[in-house]
Amino acid sequence: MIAASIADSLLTAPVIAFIIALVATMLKFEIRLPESLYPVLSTFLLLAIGMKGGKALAASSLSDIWKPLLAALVLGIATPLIAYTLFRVINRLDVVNSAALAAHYGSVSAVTFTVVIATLETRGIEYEGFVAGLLTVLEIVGIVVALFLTRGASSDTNWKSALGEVVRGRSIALLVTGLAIGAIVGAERMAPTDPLFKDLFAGALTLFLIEMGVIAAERLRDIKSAGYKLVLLGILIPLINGFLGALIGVAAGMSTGGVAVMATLAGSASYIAAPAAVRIALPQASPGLYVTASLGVTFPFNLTLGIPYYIAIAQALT
Amino acid sequence: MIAASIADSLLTAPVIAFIIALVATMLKFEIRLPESLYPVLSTFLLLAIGMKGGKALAASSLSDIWKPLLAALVLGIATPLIAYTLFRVINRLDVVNSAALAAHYGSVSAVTFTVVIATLETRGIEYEGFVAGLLTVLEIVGIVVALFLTRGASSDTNWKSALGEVVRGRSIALLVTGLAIGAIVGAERMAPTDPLFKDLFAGALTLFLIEMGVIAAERLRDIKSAGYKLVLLGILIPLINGFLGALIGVAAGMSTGGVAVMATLAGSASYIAAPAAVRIALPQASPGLYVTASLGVTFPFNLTLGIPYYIAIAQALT
Amino acid sequence: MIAASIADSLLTAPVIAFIIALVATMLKFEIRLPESLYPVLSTFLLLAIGMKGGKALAASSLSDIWKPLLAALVLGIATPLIAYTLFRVINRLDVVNSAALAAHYGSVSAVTFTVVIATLETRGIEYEGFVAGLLTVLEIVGIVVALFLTRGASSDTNWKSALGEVVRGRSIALLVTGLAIGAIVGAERMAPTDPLFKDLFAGALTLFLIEMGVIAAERLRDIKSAGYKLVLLGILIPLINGFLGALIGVAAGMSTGGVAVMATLAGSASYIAAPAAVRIALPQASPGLYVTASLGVTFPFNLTLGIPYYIAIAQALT
Amino acid sequence: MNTTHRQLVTIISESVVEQKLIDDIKKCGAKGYSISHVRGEGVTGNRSLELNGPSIRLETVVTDKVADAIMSVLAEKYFETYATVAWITPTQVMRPNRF
Amino acid sequence: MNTTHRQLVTIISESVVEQKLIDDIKKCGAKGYSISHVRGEGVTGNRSLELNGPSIRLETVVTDKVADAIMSVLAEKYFETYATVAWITPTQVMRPNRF
Amino acid sequence: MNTTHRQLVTIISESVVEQKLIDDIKKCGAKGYSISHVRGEGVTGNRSLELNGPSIRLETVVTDKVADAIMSVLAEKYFETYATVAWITPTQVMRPNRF
Ligand SMILES: Nc1ncnc2c1ncn2[C@@H]1O[C@H](COP(=O)(O)O)[C@@H](O)[C@H]1O
Ligand SMILES: Nc1ncnc2c1ncn2[C@@H]1O[C@H](COP(=O)(O)O)[C@@H](O)[C@H]1O
Ligand SMILES: Nc1ncnc2c1ncn2[C@@H]1O[C@H](COP(=O)(O)O)[C@@H](O)[C@H]1O
Ligand code: NA
Ligand code: NA
Ligand code: NA
Repeated sequence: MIAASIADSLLTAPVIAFIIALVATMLKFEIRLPESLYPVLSTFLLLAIGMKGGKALAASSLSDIWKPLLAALVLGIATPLIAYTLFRVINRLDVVNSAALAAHYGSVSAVTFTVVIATLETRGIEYEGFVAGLLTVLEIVGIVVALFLTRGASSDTNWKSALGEVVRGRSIALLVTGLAIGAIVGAERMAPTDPLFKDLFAGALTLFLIEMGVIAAERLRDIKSAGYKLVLLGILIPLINGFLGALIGVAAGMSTGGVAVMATLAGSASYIAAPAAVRIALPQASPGLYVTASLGVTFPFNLTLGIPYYIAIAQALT
Repeated sequence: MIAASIADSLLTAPVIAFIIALVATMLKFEIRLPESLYPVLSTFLLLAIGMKGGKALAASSLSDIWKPLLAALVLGIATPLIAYTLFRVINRLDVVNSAALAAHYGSVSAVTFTVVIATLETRGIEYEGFVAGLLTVLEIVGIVVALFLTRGASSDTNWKSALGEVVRGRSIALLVTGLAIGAIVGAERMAPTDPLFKDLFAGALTLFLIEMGVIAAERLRDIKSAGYKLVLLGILIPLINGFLGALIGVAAGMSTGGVAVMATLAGSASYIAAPAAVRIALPQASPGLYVTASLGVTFPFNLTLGIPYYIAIAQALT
Repeated sequence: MIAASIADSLLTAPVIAFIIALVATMLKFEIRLPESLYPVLSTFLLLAIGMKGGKALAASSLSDIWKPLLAALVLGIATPLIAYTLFRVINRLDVVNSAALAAHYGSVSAVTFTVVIATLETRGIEYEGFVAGLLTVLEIVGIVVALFLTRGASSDTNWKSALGEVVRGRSIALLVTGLAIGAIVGAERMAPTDPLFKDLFAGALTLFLIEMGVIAAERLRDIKSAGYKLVLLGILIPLINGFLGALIGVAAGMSTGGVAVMATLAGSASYIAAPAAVRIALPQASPGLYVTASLGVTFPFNLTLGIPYYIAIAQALT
Repeated sequence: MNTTHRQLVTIISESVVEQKLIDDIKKCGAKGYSISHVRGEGVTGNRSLELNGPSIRLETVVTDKVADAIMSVLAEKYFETYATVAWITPTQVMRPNRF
Repeated sequence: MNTTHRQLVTIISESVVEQKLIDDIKKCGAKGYSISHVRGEGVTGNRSLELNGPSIRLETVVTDKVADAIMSVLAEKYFETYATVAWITPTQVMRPNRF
Repeated sequence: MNTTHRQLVTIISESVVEQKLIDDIKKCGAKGYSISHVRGEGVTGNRSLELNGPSIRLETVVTDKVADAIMSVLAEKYFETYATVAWITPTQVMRPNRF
């Protein structure tokens, strides 16, 4: 049954597109998308996720939301601490590099979130529509907590500009803009824009994952120099944090789909917001470690095996 | 009832997107769309408007069109003269700057046109499909008339290249290309392209207005240095020219929606074609005045309050 | 009846868009699409063609495919040899320039292929869905055969990098990626991506042909210096190769639409993959000849008169 | 290696003047040029025409005499009117007749 | 033609530091700058932040003193930490007070 | 401030030769390079391969000896065959071993 679930999750257009692009790039085929497409697609996906979440938020009451919101805050504190401890103890990394990695595992990957949403919809599993709001919260909190671990190591000015970078940065800003538009305009009056923001979503995600496959393939080449322990933790931490995410999702009374989303958020690692913030706040940390771990190991793992695993726990626990 | 009409016009996805983007940018959130998206969206919108108009033109006879066409010509002469006079008399600007501003108020904003069309469709108010043709005429005539006011001030070579800039420039060229494709191919054979040019229209406009909100916010900052009289005229001229547009639309025998469109065209100010032409023809005029007025004052005014006002007059007069 | 068929083929949005853009550009109107759009549209079209072909391939058996595949291989060898001979004998070009041109006529134009597909669908003529696979084969074989004719003239290193350029280059890579995604995911699970890759296809092709019209117009200006014999052969070779393609398609037992596609593939000339490969492998060949012939003569000819001709032969022969 | 002295003139200006500027440097005797785009800040901070695209950056390798002529044209027609900045750098080239 | 000596400082660095770098060169006294984008390779081959866009290429025409100050800041805050390369070229300008 | 003399070699060529050109300058001893895109006009006006993208603009800061070697390779393999233009500008750098 788990095998069937894995097959079900793998055999969607976005995931297959990712795998094929990854393999093709390793075989030296030139399938990089045009330079201008990457930022356009990521903008589109973030706005569209936000709008969808905004429409759902408008239809929710505070009593629906406060428990999941609290759960997200708890995860935002717990997951970077777990990651930090494991990198310190198992991988014996220094404070700064461990904190840098913790910022990535404490934050989230919006693309992984998007794929789990698409997978749930394909498989007809219901979830709380407002989870895009939780994505926004988690994206920030995890980074802040991790950077907090290194107060001594990074100068004050860097701190401030790094936090500004995250909070006002493009990915949060676009998600929040989408949330606001969706919530204010409402589902009914948004309908004329559905052919763009709703109907094209799965196709845009497929295109985007072709590019992600190319990028991940380039990162895979750096894995050797990063060491097997980094690879190990790049898989172990999602398993642990994802499980924790599922437990806390259940505790917050969420549906099966909602629990799967919480697990995915907890288990995913940021590779856009976190690297930018960490590069500013902790310039002495090695990008060779944190980008390889989050983008070269955890992202492909989540897309292929992680998501079916998160859905499977969610189904077992609810 | 006017309040309800305003709410009805404001609560559409494009207008809310504009307002949210404007506010977010003033709060220093980074929601600028990727650089490459702005020209793509504006190309798309111009072609799509043109195609729509072309299909309608193909279905119209000369007897339907000649009166509105004449009306557009009259407006193209009257509106820049009114603007010129007001800037000279009330704002006490010199000839060159007044003419530069008059070129903007004599020409039109294709985006404002697009929003009024989208609003009419949302509210189920009918309009003449061929109005995109009038847009094309008005975009040129107003600029030509205004530049004519300064024959002495600008050298001959500048004149010619400025006019060439307008007539052969991208925005007219794309509108006319769209008109021609729509008119020749016809609605029925255009159908396979509807999912792109028709169904995605509202969504693309929403995206575009996010970017316009960012741009307008940047212009708003310059308002202080421009002086309160410029702001006043940036609102007064649309009110006056819009009213005139509605009257002339009624005189031309147009429908309620058609009259609203004529009012909007007359009341809107160009911020793409006119600045480029004026920068070439009247380099001594101050962009700080004309761009701030058209983009920082009139554009946001029209999008939020102007359009409901134009529709309201149209409904009162027809 | 042929006249009606021509009108039927011409009066589609993509073809009219091409013609209008070509004429407008000659009249010095600025309708060039934004720079970033060209690579995005070509990427989209190649992936979408590939996915469509992949879905069809997944539903075909080897016994359906082997004869058309063999037919494509035969055409890949015959068409460049015919082109080479004609350029040598009629146009009296040297070995290197003749081989350079032969590479273009031996290879194919994916856009011409796309237009014939769109035309067949508009006119309700059935064709084998897996023809996108043949496109991929033909795109490579013809170039290889033509370059083979000049083994002596070009150094070994150039050879290798030119072939690598073709096989691993973007257009083959994207087609194959699309084929693989379509074949593995299958039509049913691809459905969520249909609004992007299927429904937007005709519109995207129309946009793309606006840009192609601009590019072709720029090439048309070079025709005078290229000489009337080049123009003659740029029309004669498609007529001959297209007829051969139809015959071989019939021999391979293909349907009316399939035969029309084979004729179009044989009659079309590459203007992306071939020029890049030839520029590397045969730098001494004159781009002024091969780009003018394929893009300035054969491409417009095929789009307007060639495709109705290919369909007419296919209907006569099946 | 046999190289000859030439001047590299780099000009940053508003995108609306592109065609005008190309015509003017050709009239001064420039045989070629390359254009790209930049964004930036300067003394005037004149970003008024950003809507028509970011600034252009034109570079042209020319003889001393042509460089002088170009700077004179800039001083006469561009510096006051459009947000324009320019500088000259000494360079060495092969095939001097191409510049 | 009346021109004055200035220095053109060209800096290639990671896109994440753009704002920081602009602030720093202004503090050194630069009155203007132009930015474009490049991709490339260097000694470190540090492409880690490509996801945040390609490298920036900043050029600023300044006095000798300001050029010195900028190089010092680069040495102190950028060369070790970010994938950064810089060079100085002597140039001539008109309107020297603008640089 | 302690700077060392180096040469900045700027090359404009057709986009199809990008990889080839990179390989060649590395063989000459260049330790790094930066690439951007330009459009322009020249003597040949050879725009034939625009379809494959606009021209590339490659710049590399190198020693005098490497600059010489690069110009020789250009003269031998590029100037005749591809629409190529190049110039050399004297520059000052810090960390001379990086160039
Ligand atoms: N010192 C400088 N160095 C490099 N570029 C400059 C400099 N000053 C101005 N620029 C560029 O020239 C444009 C116009 O400058 P300005 O006319 O001074 O506002 C700016 O937006 C910059 O791109
Ligand atoms: N010698 C060079 N000439 C020109 N650009 C260089 C050079 N070395 C490095 N770069 C550029 O600076 C960036 C960072 O270099 P590095 O820190 O050496 O990896 C590279 O990606 C190149 O874009
Ligand atoms: N004098 C020049 N200054 C700057 N760039 C040039 C010059 N001449 C040619 N170029 C550039 O080099 C390309 C090829 O030049 P050409 O081979 O002379 O046609 C042109 O498209 C320009 O981008
Ligand atoms: Na996480
Ligand atoms: Na107006
Ligand atoms: Na062919």
